[in-house]
Amino acid sequence: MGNNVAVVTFPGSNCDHDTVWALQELGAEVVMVRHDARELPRCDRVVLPGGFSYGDYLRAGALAAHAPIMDAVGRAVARDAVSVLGICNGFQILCERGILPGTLWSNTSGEFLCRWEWVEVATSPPGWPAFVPGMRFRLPIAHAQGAFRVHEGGAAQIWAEGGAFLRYVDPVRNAATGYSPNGSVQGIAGICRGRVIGLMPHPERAMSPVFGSEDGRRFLHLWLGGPS
Amino acid sequence: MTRYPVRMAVTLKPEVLDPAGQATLAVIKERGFGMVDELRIGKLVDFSVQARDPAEALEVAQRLGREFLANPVLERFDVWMEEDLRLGAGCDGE
Amino acid sequence: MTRYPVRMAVTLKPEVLDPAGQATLAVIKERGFGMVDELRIGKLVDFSVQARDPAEALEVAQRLGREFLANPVLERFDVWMEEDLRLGAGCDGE
Amino acid sequence: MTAADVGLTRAEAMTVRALVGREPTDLEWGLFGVLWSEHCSYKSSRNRLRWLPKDGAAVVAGPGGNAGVVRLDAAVEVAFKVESHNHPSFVEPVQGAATGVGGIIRDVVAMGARPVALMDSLRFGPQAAALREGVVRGIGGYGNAIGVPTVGGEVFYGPGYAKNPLVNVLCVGIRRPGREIGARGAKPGEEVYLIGQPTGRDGIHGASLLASRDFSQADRDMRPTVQVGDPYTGKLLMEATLAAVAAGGVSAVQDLGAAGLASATAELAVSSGVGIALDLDRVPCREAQMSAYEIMLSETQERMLLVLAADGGEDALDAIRAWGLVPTKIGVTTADGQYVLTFRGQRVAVLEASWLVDGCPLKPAPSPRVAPPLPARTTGSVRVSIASQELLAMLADPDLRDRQPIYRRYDSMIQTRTVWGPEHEVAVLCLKESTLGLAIAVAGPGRWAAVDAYSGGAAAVALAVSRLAVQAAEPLGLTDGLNAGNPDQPETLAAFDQMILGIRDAALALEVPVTGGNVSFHNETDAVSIWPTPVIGAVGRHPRPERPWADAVTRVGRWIVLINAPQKPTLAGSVWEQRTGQLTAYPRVDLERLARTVHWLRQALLTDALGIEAVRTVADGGLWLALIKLLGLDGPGNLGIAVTLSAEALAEQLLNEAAGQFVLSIDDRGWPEVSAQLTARAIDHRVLGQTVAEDGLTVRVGSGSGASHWHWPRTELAAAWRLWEDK
Ligand SMILES: Nc1ncnc2c1ncn2[C@@H]1O[C@H](COP(=O)(O)OP(=O)(O)O)[C@@H](O)[C@H]1O
Ligand SMILES: [Mg+2]
Repeated sequence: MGNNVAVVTFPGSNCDHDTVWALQELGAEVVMVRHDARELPRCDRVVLPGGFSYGDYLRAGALAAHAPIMDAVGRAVARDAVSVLGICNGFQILCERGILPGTLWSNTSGEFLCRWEWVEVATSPPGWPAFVPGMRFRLPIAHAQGAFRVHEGGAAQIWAEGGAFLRYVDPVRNAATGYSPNGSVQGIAGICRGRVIGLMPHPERAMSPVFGSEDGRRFLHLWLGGPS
Repeated sequence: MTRYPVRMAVTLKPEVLDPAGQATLAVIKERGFGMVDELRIGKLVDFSVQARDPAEALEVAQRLGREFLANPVLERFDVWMEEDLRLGAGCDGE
Repeated sequence: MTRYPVRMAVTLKPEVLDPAGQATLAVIKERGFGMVDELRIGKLVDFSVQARDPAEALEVAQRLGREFLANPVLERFDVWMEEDLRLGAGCDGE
Repeated sequence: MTAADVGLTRAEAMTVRALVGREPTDLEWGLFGVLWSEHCSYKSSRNRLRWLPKDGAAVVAGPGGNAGVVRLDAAVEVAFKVESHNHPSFVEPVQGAATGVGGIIRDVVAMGARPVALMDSLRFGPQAAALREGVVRGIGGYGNAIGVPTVGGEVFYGPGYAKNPLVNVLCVGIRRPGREIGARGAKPGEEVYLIGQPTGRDGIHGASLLASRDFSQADRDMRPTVQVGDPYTGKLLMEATLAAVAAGGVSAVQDLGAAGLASATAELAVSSGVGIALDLDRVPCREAQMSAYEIMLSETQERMLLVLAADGGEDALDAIRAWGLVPTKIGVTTADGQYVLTFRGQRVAVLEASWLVDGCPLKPAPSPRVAPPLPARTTGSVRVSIASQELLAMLADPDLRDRQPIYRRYDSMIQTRTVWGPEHEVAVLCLKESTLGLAIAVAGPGRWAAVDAYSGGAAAVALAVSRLAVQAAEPLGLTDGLNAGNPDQPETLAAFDQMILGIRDAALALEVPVTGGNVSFHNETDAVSIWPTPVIGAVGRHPRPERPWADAVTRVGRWIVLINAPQKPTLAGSVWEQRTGQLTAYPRVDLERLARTVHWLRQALLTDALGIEAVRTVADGGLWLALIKLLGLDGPGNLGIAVTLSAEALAEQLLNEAAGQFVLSIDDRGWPEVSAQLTARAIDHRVLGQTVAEDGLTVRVGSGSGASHWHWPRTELAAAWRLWEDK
């Protein structure tokens, strides 16, 4: 698979340029796509970046999920034609669209939360053996609605289907499971289904030790198919 | 003492800007809901009050609205008690 | 064509936990509202629908609820049309 | 409608009549009312602000525009300004603070600059949790959503702020040279466009009149409809404006803030030296049946005024539409300097723009502009004994405790420029556009200005510039948010003057221009006034942002050195003194020595051979808190700091807050040279102790038989300082 990546800008997206920059740092060919485009450009991968699409009014991601570009993304996913990565708001949009299961609800604190967290690969996503279970990344989170929630019994199903990709861990207290900064069910920080991945933390903000960690670079490198 | 269910609607005063309603309306109009208009988003708070009689429960609810649930600068609130409640043409959202 | 006012209540499904409601309840109980309980917070969306008749307006509203206004994973919605609406024991919040 | 209804004094009303030469219409009275309000006209302060130095090598645009602009290097210019939203935040904390953030962001955007950082400086009364939570939610809610990181700020408490909280926000933006825009470039015969949110009835007389009067119960009942912040539209507006400017054909930009369209159009006309003719029927309105008065005075947020060349503005208009906004032409610029409003086919106002903007009689400034004499000391040299428990209790003081519960609700990292964010005393940003970076700091405890406003003004500048110096950053410019009580009270105005003089003297001594700022008077409720409060924002040129200097120790065996300790330390103006309930005059900073010190420090940090490992300022909480922060509460367990102090005036040594002091950790090889350089420059310095292999902070007091010894492990210090941890 090549590394032509389309990054979608919705009105109110605000991590789009950070994401483009991060992907270019890693050598990807990046094109930016508008929310009202009816077709995806020729590309191997799509990134839905973070931000506050449509102000996150109504519910985070709810309005963007209906943008014309999401029809195109939905069709491409159905044909298994692209890999999709939703970061933060992008993850929320994928859930609202129904491309990923569950939904992202208000943090338990009721407040926006911006801080560094550790996440751990719980299950390798299909097609990305380089994300080895147990692998850890230190990444920032920055969201008000990041509590992953599902309907009753949904969590077990996600684990059973191999969709529980990333979970929060607390390496200091080293709690085995269940740590969650925001109220996510079973501490889930990211999930996958087919070639679609969504996660709340921001790898594009952790591209260099200057910014606190380069684990985001490592994460995106692996997502782009690079060797571990 | 009886437990009275109460429903409170907290809505923005009519002259106050509702950015969420505005943005939502703009999107849904574009997506096939051109017939929808004047959309505004408020809050709905359901709770129960332990009280001697409906009048006392209502008074508690109104105090709660004034002191906590509604922001008097921007919002107004309306309270319904059991006997006012009628089931709407509901749907489970699935 | 007539313009029908609609009110939609979007609430968490009964089995779904409501952390925001719980947090609010804890605070108000501390502040002298010990008699209040079972508090849950939902959304209220008011809008108008241009339609031929109430049935058509209702159908539009329900489609809107399903497609946009309620999150099917956690929420349900109920719709009221004009004839259902009764003024609650309101208060201006001041 | 009378002149009094719009807040004009009798004398001002007479001036209006004399200017206009007839009885003005209601609408015209309204325009004079808002534009001659304290908030818009700066009538009490304008002549005094002239005292501030505004020129410097790096200055591109000084005061007078929407924001000051300084040059970072050949590729980057920096626009920055502080703005207050004090009164609105008291009426409605969430929306008041949010719209304050939106307002200052638009000021920076109106200079053609992309906002890259925010800082917030907050003041509250003692029991203000609910208000504070609302303000923090408002600031985060707007900044996070619009995508501008909040990289720092400060929060202090004082009784005078109980009914007069202060919400001052600093915004910093960057632009390429050659992209300058602003209110000055309009030429006659161009087209005036309004973009953004449709105009509603919100905030009529809001920021302008509300912020121009004391805040009594009566005013609260008159409160106008509060404006609601809409960061989503704010984001579209920001992008659309920047895209329009980049597309070309835009000759002037002015944001709409206080006094809405009235102020924006009149100021733009006067700045550009043109007349303006508006057709109010074209203004898109949110509500039906709005009057001309309401349209002109509405303070609906998220609007921007653009002037486009009569031909050639098409690209700009397309750029705006691409962001989903509909540009509306509402008028034209003219050659005659006239300010003409038409509504429903009638000319409803015919004035000269300059009457509105420059016609208001200004308060004359006093002439003797020297530093005021030292106020009499009421206490200050009292020797206080101190116990370990009291020192720990100090850490939990609301003025000193950990700010994480606040700043973790702000996105401090978005835009991926933040090298150092809110957990540090100075923010460091690296720019993709330059190898140089930005250092940004705010300072200004009201406590320091409470008794001697001159001293407090000077010290705020001293601290802000010192904070840049710990990153070897050269200050490019200052922005000053001046907050005070009722300017019609002679004492208030006198203190205000002294505050400005303090800022002036420090800015001159440290050779930094003041390129803009804000004045907020009438922070006075029920006859209780705030302390005069100078909020100083400083922007500096960081030489190597990808490698900031540490502000905490990392190795055993380094010397811990204190620079510029006062000869006779005093607790005057300190948190300790505030806790005792009796504030006295904060000591005057030796500005000349500080200038030498920051100059030396910038050079010394760049000389690796001097071995300076970590450095920070001594400020609120004195040496005590500075040592704890230098230790770093999350540092390794096999590292600590041990210092020895003399037994005499121990509390004063530990807790004095005299500005201009620094603590450093220095390695063995560099120390002799550092010491020699400091001695040569007559900068006081002393070794306090060393970094050691034992966790925590150790303080030995005195020597010989009377010596005592304190030790606090990190966990104990952290538990006291991080009061929030288990909540
Ligand atoms: N304390 C001050 N020091 C220096 N300049 C100031 C100060 N206060 C206001 N100014 C300048 O006066 C002008 C008008 O300020 P202001 O009315 O606050 O602008 P706006 O409301 O448009 O944001 C600005 O250029 C500002 O920088
Ligand atoms: Mg301005």
